[in-house]
Amino acid sequence: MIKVQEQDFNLAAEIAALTRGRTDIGGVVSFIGLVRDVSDGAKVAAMTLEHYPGMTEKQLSAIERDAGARWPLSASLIIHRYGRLLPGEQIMAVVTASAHRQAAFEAAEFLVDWLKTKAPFWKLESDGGAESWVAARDSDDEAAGRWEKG
Amino acid sequence: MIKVQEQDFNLAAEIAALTRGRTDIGGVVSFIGLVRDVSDGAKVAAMTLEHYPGMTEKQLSAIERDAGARWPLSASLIIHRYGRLLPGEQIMAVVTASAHRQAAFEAAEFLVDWLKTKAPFWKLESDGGAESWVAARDSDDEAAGRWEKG
Amino acid sequence: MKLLYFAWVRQRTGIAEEDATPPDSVKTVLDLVEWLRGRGPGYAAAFGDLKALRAAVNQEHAAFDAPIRQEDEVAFFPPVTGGGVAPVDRRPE
Amino acid sequence: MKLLYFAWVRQRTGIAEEDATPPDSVKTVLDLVEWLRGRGPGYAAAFGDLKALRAAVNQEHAAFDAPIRQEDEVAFFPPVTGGGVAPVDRRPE
Repeated sequence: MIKVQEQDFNLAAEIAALTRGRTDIGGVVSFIGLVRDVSDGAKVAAMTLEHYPGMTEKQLSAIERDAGARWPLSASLIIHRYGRLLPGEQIMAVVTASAHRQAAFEAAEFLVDWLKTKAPFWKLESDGGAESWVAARDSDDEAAGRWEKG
Repeated sequence: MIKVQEQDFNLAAEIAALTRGRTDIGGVVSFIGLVRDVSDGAKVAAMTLEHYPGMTEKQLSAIERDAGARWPLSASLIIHRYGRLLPGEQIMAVVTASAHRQAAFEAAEFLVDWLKTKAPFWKLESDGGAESWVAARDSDDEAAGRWEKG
Repeated sequence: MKLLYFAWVRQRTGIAEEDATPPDSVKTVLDLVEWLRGRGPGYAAAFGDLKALRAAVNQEHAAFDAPIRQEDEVAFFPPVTGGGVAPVDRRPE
Repeated sequence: MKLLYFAWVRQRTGIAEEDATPPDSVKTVLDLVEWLRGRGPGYAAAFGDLKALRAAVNQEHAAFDAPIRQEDEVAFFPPVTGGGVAPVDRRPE
């Protein structure tokens, strides 16, 4: 399931909805990305996430389908927020449920890595005065690259 | 932080308490273990988790300290329940928070692997009539073994 | 052709989206970039550095040699930075 | 010496814990196991198969050759099965 939204989310409620009535799920792995107050050494007072409506949903769905094809997942969820966010706030979450814990861990890490390099989101950071666009990191491309089939 | 308890827990509330007031945390990884209705092909109607009070807290604290020494964690939490549990219920959770997402993922997987081989818990499964103790799995020992220093 | 601009590409062109009718000689994303560069200083600044630019055709990531047609939706933006801020770090020893 | 039994070890001995005073010749966990075996059929069943048995001394996992003293807390139990039920599986290809 894919959710692209401006409002905050409650992880426990999302997991409960995802696993409700299911008794075949052994492990649920989640990742929450939070806004940090420092980015590459510079203070962050707030950030604004811009995205490409339409393409975002398409890309997140494709990434989720890909994870479901690679690992035996019982259920999965990607939530990504957009708009203005303050340090400490939740930006996004990935949830993967599986009968097998290692599959759930690997699929969650895969989804987080790919979100950072494929999902059409851009971060505008503000230090309280000046604003600047966050540049993509080579290390994120590398992290996503480790999942490419050789 | 370590919690050994009979009652259920709310993951979002636990994560919120762990990260409250913190703005240096980039990623929070969690794992929830749920009761499945099938174990090695046999139906599970309920399970009872027995533990060794005192040793449990000691072992969980030691494992958590070990994870904190290996990875740069901002915070961590292990919750483990005991008593009678039904399929679909939460058994335990591990939460790791870090400025770096890969550290959080690895530490969470490490903690789950070690909990299964070191924490003094024993599962008594009931199929509705007969009860049987769950045997340890070799694959769990192997999973924990991959974290041993060579 | 529907054109969309995001992040600093949008800030430099000064608009988020527009309908455009490039000449028939514009057959690829790169042709379109070169045509857009000639539309004024804001566009020249937005489309000056190909290495900093990414494109999507009909909401799929596309290379600069990807073919485009008049009915396509083409978007330009910087490399994406979604997925939470926690960076990847090196594995501990 | 405080002795604790868990899971099926407890079910076979019929008690969860007891205070015992083994003879001075009992110097290791294994000595204690052998002494306990002689205390009745329940104990013999509980302590019959060393491979299925694990021990802790003062709440730390201990090997069978670990030394023990009269003031120690010694526990016997099967291999642990905590941490949620999701098994490890092989990595996908």
